[in-house]
Amino acid sequence: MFIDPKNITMDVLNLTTLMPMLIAIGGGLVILTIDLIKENIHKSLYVMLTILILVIDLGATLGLNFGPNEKGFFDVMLIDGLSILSQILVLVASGLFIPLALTSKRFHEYSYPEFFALFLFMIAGFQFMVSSDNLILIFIGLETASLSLYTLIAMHNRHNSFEASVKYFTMGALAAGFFTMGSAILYGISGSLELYQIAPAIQSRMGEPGMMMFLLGGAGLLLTAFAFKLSLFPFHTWAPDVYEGASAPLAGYMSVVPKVAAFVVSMRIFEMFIELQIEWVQTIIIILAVLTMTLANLMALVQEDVKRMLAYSSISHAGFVMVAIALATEKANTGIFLYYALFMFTNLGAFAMLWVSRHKNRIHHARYDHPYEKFSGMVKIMPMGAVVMGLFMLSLAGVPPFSVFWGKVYLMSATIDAGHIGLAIIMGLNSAIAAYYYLKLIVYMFLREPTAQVTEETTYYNVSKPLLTILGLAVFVTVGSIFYVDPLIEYITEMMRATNFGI
Amino acid sequence: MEIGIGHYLILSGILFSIGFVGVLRRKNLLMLFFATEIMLNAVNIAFAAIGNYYGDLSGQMFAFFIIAVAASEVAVGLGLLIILYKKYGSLDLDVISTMKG
Amino acid sequence: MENLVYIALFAPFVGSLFAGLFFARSPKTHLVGVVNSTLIGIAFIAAVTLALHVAEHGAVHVTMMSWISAGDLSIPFGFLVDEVSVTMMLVVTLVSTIVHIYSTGYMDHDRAYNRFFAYLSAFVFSMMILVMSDNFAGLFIGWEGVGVCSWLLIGFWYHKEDRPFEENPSISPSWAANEAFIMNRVADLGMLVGIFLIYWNVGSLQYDVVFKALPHLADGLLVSIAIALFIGAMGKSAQFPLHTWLTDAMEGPTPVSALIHAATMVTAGVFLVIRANPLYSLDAVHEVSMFIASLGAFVAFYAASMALSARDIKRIVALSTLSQLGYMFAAAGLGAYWIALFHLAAHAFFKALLFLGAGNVMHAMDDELDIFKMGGMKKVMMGSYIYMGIASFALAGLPVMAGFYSKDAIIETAFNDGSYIIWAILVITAGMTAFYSFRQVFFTFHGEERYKALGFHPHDMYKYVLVAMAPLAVLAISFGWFMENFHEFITKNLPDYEMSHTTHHWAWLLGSLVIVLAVTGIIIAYKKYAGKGPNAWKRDEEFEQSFIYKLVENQYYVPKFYDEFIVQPYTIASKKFWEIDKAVVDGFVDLIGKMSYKSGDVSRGMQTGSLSAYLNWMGVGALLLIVAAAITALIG
Amino acid sequence: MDHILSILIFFPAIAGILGFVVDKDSAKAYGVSVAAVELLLALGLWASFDITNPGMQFTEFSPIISQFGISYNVGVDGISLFIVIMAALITLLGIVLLREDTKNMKNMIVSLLFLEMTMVGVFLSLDAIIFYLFWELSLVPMLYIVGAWGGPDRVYAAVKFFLYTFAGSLIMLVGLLAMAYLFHLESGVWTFNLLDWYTLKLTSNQQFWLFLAFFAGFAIKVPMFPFHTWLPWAHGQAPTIGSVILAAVLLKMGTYGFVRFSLPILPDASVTFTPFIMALSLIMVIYTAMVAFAQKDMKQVIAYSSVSHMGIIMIGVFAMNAEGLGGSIFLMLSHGIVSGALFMLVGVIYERTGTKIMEEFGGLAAVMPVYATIFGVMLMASVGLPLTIGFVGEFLVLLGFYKVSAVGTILAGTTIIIGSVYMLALFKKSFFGPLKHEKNLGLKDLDKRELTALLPLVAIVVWLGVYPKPILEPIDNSAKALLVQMENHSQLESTKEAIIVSKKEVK
Repeated sequence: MFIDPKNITMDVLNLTTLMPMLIAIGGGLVILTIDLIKENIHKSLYVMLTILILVIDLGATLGLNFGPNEKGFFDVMLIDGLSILSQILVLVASGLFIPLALTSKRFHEYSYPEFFALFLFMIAGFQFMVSSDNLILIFIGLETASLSLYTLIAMHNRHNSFEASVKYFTMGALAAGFFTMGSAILYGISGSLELYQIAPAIQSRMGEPGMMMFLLGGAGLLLTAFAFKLSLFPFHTWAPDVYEGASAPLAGYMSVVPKVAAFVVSMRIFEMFIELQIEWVQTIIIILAVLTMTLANLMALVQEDVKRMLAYSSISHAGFVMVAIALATEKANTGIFLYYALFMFTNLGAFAMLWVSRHKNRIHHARYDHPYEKFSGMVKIMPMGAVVMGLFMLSLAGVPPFSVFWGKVYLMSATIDAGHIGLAIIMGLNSAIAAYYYLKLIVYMFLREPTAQVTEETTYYNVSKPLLTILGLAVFVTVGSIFYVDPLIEYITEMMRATNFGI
Repeated sequence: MEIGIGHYLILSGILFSIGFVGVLRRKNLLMLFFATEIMLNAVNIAFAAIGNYYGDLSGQMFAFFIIAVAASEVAVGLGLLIILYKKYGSLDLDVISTMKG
Repeated sequence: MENLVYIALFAPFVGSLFAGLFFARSPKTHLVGVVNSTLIGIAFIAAVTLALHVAEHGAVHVTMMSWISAGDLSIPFGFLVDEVSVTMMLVVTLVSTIVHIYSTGYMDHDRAYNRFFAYLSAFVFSMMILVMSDNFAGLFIGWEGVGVCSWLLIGFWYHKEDRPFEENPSISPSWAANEAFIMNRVADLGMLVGIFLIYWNVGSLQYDVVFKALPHLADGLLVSIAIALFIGAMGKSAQFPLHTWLTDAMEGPTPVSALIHAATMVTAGVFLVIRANPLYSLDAVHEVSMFIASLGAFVAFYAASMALSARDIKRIVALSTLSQLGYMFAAAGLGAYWIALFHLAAHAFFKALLFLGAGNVMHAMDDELDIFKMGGMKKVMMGSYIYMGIASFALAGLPVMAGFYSKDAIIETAFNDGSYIIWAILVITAGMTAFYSFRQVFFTFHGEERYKALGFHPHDMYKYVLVAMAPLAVLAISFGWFMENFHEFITKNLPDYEMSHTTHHWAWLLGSLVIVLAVTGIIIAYKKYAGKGPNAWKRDEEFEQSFIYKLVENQYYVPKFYDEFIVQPYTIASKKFWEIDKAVVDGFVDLIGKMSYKSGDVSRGMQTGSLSAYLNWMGVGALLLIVAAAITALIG
Repeated sequence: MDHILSILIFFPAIAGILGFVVDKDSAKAYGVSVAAVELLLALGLWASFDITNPGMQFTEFSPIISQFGISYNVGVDGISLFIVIMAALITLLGIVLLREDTKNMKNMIVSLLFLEMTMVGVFLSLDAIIFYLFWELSLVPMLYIVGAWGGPDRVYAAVKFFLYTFAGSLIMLVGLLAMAYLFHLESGVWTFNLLDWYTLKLTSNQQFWLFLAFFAGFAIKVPMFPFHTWLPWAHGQAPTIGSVILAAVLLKMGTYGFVRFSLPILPDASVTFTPFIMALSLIMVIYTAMVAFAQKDMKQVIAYSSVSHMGIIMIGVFAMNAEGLGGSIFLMLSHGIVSGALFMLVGVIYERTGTKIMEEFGGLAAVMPVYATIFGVMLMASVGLPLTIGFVGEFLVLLGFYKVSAVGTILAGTTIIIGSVYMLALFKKSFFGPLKHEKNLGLKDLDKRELTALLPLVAIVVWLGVYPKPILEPIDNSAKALLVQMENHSQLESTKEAIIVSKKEVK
């Protein structure tokens, strides 16, 4: 229970735990204030300010004390390894995302300071979400982030963006209902909203008649909510449309950051169930994971639009990683972060490449911005661009030694260690299916002749120095992964050991 | 008859189901928002009742937060709804389906 | 002596390289012919010297270097010059030398003159390896080497077009070459199996080691080895049922037929059986040996019967070769290895002579082969007439001639062995042999000059060529006179074959019987074919329609059988397999791909774009989860 | 000489990266020089290789992902040495054979150099993950080569090749990971080091499943029946250089995998699976030889013949005796040389006439005598004529296999018959008979470039046919060592019985 409200000391309150979020929120407010003082400032200022704030935020995060029981602010904050790690991921991904605003062509959402403010609020939301095992705070963090995200998507200001935003929003609202109902059931069973208290309470009441019904029901509701966030089948339906509607960098961002946050919470909640020996949860998660990766792969096969294909592929990757949640071993948890740390650069890079070639008008296709035809013969128009995109595709397909391969290997190894050989084979075969649609893009880029519409002007349309810098960074990380995977694993494992998984 | 925790929870369950069915069946975006609000409020009842049952404040706190979040959701939701209505001239869900496949 | 061994072995090889590397692309030059003939001649001289050495001091055994060694296997390039191999070397080099010289004349007008000598010398080299090797693997090198050279030489006029089987039973040189190669490969597989058996049970492939170990092996094993090796021999020596390639091989230039398909290569099978005599003379493999003898006798008769009606001058000689090979196998099978070897040598001489003579005729007739179109050519081609006559006399086994001694000995052996059926067949065949060989001679050189009507202007071969053929003629006549010396020389190495007392007693009668039959055959042939004017030979159309004639004419329908029951089914099956490969094996793979694609297409159907559908999916998913939760909770 | 293996592996790749800078017109010269240097390095490796030592030499070890037991670990023994040399040689000659007017020459050279790195890397890796890394990476340049320079269906063929092998190798990857896990269970250490794995004793059941997993990867690469159908497609569509390298080197990765992984790590399962492998291999030998006979396209004949010959190699690998194993390794080399040369030869005529259909030719021997001669030599090597390179391996394999099954050997031995059937039919159709088309009269014989590429192969075919000892001896040593290792490592009596290192007692 809470600390006695009459005797609060600053030590117990441990306000530093709030520092990162406060920095993000404060930064957002600063940006809004600047806009109040002087209007029509060029976006580059906001971009730089945001980056600055993110750097400070990152510094604050890294400066935090952490440990399995490092609590703060009325014990609702939990700064353990998991929290630090995921905040780092969130911040780094954000840092990669923001410079993509500096395109050579003007896309008007980036000229609004509100965009950056909302972005920072969203980051704060994610940070809250991952640094707590209190269901209330998780909910608030989740909603803060989501509501900001809905708005960010809509700010792209096109037909599709509104549609995407509405779809995401509506389903998100439903998911919020499921999440709260699930929390209520857990609360009803255990009398607490703190995961570390819920776990022993459940354990002690497991034998009671009818308890299982509530327990599984609650787990089911929570699973629905997070399956939505993680875009697991059949709760994934929003994802392709939202990715398509959102701007390319934001879509890439969405394929990483919200998922990392959702995975963190899933780890906290569902691994608790699994450690409580509730096998049902494990089975259901495995089934969902397998369905997700397989069906998303199959649907990605038939896409005509690269962005939509990447959307489905992101879904499939999420399904792949979801397996780790079901395993609930240290190695699997390490694998999740390894995977996303590597996937982040590659996928953001791939979406950034789409962004580079984004044109205001749809030249190639009535509906799609990035149909495959757009990339035909790209190697002749922009050879480096084609090579870079090809590398990203190979990496996504899991061809060694590019980054995602190591994540895949690590997760598959974790799966095997846990005794799920069949599952590992399914994961392997799915990678093979996935290779087809990644290859399809490579085939278009390298093995076809350019169509009449594919010219230097259309493919290089949006390119700018910052974009190239981000791309370069992404390529570097993707290709050189073999050299840093070892320390990365070491660091993640260390962080995982400093984590409280409820039991 | 004494009204106990069970009754509250059953009420909550019924309301939640009504909201859920509403989400599934309604084709109008505004009605959809109402339905999700009903679901959230159903949860509020449950939280308040359980909190009271345990003599614990956190349930009611959750309820408060849910109210707050619901309010902001409505704010965002209505904003989107207005834009959408301007663009499409309708709030029918089936109209907004340009992206598919 | 070692150097001589290498000289004998490599002189032909040097010749082949000389012609092949330096002159392959240059226009025809007699230099090649001369140099190559000289080199083969040197090999012959070396062989003679070696023979003298062997007779005096015994075998020479050299090991040049190791070839393959892996696991426990160790195969060297080792060469053994003993009585058997030196005999073969002499025969091979002598005939080769003469054929080389002959070829300088015969191939005079051929564009690919140089290439021809490259091949021909390469053949001699391979043949030398075959006979000189001191182990089975080395033998196999030569075995395959002669196969390839034979392929090259049969197909020498590769540019000729395929003609339908009815028109030309051997279709085309390239077809015949392939047939020969492939059919030999069938037998080679048997040979290989024999080698494997020997290796895994003896641990070595060296003749001396193997032969020493043979008595310790199990009977069944010995039989298997004997059968496997003999299958190899059957291919090379064209024994039934692997015989069809030999007659088709006549598509090659005639010197080739003389050298390869009469004198040397085809006798390799006989040589193998003789070489492996320690194996074949074991009691355990008696049945196999008897089978060899019986098959030999059968082939002798079978081939002779086909020769009776053949019209193609080269086919007749080829069939007679086949028939004579049957004789050799009969002798070898009956244990009279030295007699087999003796007949082999004798046959090499007179058959080469016969072929070269036939070659002269062809050369004169612009490669016309049909003896029906010849006749009365002795006037224009006296030299060739005499040579062919001598050879035919020898072939028919008339007294004094080489064939008389060797063939008679074989027939005697059959009698002595008590294998009266074999004996009878051989005797009858002897008569047939005389008939068909003189049928050919009379058709060609006697009777009406049918060629004139067809516009041929035959002339005899170059003088020097005819002179060069003389040694063969001499040997065809006189080789038999040295039978005793040969016997003495060879039985140092080969088991002697002693005729029983009874046989000795009846020998004169047996001999006379054969002579009588042969003479009868010649007389019949003369009556029928040598006449002129009113007695001139006329085609008997009616007889040519008869079943027997047709049967023989079509080689007992064996080629047809092969075509219909092996070649065509194989072709059809191959095509079917290809279709299966594309439709089923590959189709299955594509099906997986298509199904994935299809299922992707189907499942994207859930992505209708309508928000209410999405919400329903989500709702249904949630409901399913909760129902599943409820069911799980209720069950356990 | 300390880092010669690393130099061998990465030199082509570094040169490949630098190759982007090279001028378009000198790209070929650049490629030739790099490949020549690589070949010289490989030959230098041979020169300093201790042939009496059957174990790994020039090993290098440095951990990459120590958390997970992955390390950069390379070494060479008698089995891999010559395959590496062959890979370098074939790459060099392949580049030599490239026409000056090849489009996008620079891209071609760069992809070839990368391909060379992956090939060399596969054969030198002693770490399973590094092996897998090179293994998968080799698909990429090959995909590009087939897809960019191939025939009309090149994209289909390239993608099929990629996906098929990729799918198989992912299952293999599961096997590798499971193997590492089992090793971890036993020893508490994570390692992917093959030499460590060699020491692990597994139960029959574990071996059974691991074998199947490895089989999925290797068998598709070999390619074994019925997983071979990507090969005719790939060969049919690939440009000459692609086919040459594919047939000569890439296919060997599969058989090499069996030798390096399946046999020593899973001896019991290898013996258990022998009948199964043998059955498939015999089908490969006979069935694909028959399919080859039915082809109309010259290149397809050789493509299918490759499958047939790979069947013989598989038979040798699983004969479980020194003769068979050593023979099959030798056969890998000889098949590489011979099929590489044959594909080059097909490429030569295709460049001249624009067709590969045999019936379009006929009588080529008269117009292009040198070409016909070299083709004839390679044909004879392909059908296993003694004193050519093709005989040694085939003979040893069949010899070794005889110990396992006499009937099987006779069936497998039909390769010498049906092999000559399709090859001779090919030769007859294309080279013999009258010329089919007037225009073929004007065909030019081999020029200097083509001779430079082909004559070395002819020389090797003869040299190693007559005197195979220099390479057979190290191979034999290593093959024996491998069998000894298998024997010591096996747990079942039946396995020990099946393995014959040396039959000491002669009956």
